[in-house]
Amino acid sequence: MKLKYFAWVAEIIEKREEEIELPDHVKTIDDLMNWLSDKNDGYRIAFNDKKKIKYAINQTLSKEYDSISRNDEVAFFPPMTGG
Amino acid sequence: MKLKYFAWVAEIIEKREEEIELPDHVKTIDDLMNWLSDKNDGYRIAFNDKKKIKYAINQTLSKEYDSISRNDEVAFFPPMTGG
Amino acid sequence: MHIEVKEDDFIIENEIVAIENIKDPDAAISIFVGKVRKEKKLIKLFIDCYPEMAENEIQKIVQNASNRWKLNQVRIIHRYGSLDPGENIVLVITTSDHRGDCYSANQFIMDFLKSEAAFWKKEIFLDKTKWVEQKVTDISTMKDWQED
Amino acid sequence: MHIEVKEDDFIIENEIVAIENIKDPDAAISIFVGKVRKEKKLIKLFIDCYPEMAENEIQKIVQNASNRWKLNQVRIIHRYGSLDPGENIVLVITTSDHRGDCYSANQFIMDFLKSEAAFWKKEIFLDKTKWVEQKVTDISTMKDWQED
Repeated sequence: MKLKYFAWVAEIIEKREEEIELPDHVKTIDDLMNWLSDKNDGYRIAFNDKKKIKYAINQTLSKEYDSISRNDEVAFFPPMTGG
Repeated sequence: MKLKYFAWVAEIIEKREEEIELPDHVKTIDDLMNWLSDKNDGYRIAFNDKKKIKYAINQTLSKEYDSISRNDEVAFFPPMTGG
Repeated sequence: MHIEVKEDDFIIENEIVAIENIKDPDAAISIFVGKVRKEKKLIKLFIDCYPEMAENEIQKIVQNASNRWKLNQVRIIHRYGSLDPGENIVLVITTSDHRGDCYSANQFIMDFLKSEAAFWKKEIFLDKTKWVEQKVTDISTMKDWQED
Repeated sequence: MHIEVKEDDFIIENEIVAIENIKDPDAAISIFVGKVRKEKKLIKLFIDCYPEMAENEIQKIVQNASNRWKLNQVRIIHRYGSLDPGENIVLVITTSDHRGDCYSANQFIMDFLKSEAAFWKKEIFLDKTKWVEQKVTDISTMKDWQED
């Protein structure tokens, strides 16, 4: 599964993207954040405050308990500030 | 006194501007329109429908009974359609 | 405030440069361009104008807009004379720190320009000519602002 | 509809020409340009971007605007990367037969671009760097449209 990170999320995780092997028990965005948070402090800090983070599945803004699968591209980022 | 005409008013009167000697009894815009209307058909037709004509004294939109004097510049024109 | 009533065309980019030569660039710029409508059989648009009066009135309109919104720069060009379909007629540029102000002020200025500035349009078609009449909707749009 | 998410700068005049190469000039053109604020000690603005997602979202925003107003052409450019104070960030051009439509649609598009398109701004000052936070007012401005 392809993961992408933007803005301060990318800075804290120190990656802009990565490929992961999705474990069978990781079924939602929320599962994915918990699983990644166990890996190291970067993820844990990035995903700590759920109000400050947003996520997209295949370039579409998604919700915490939306299902994910191996072929999805999941992205994590703060609220948008364009324009 | 300097008179100016614009748009279809100028076309009907067949002048864009003229200098006139203001008679003593002509004291308001309304007097002026009546006095000019007596001169010829052009003025009479132009000033006939008071709803279709507007006037300015010294480049300021004015009212029918506003006073005028020899040194004023008076203009007659239809409602504006700029922009 | 910069107001021009003239026959010559304008180039938007040059007008923005002119604004920014006076003052540092602002964060929000709203621009309106009005053009001669491309219409079947329309050959020319002739715009008559009372330039001294038009400039006075536009100044008052801009003054009123500046009293209502926080504006940094206002630049207005209104052309007159004989124009081809597709040619520029009017340019209104408003700049501010926040986009809401420059959008509202721009629209306010255009609404008043339509009915309060000394310009008159004549459409020259293949088979007739016609002085454009003031639209009831233009008057009501303008009055809407006064009820705010 | 033409949407570009890119690093390069734009020239307004060229974008209008591009629109008019597709279709005859329209009578009313509303343009918004957003620039990097000139601010004390601000050295650069860095804009991060998820281009595929940004383009998708802008398409949806334009689609919503087209459902609400009668628009002829919409052209949007949003830049990303490292920008100097005073540089262009965003361009929104909306054209229509009547000015009310293109003004409202333009403002609607900008309001949604601010909070729904995948861009993130980082301000680089002389003495610190700071990711810009989403403004409460930007969210409420956007929600105002939904209550219409």
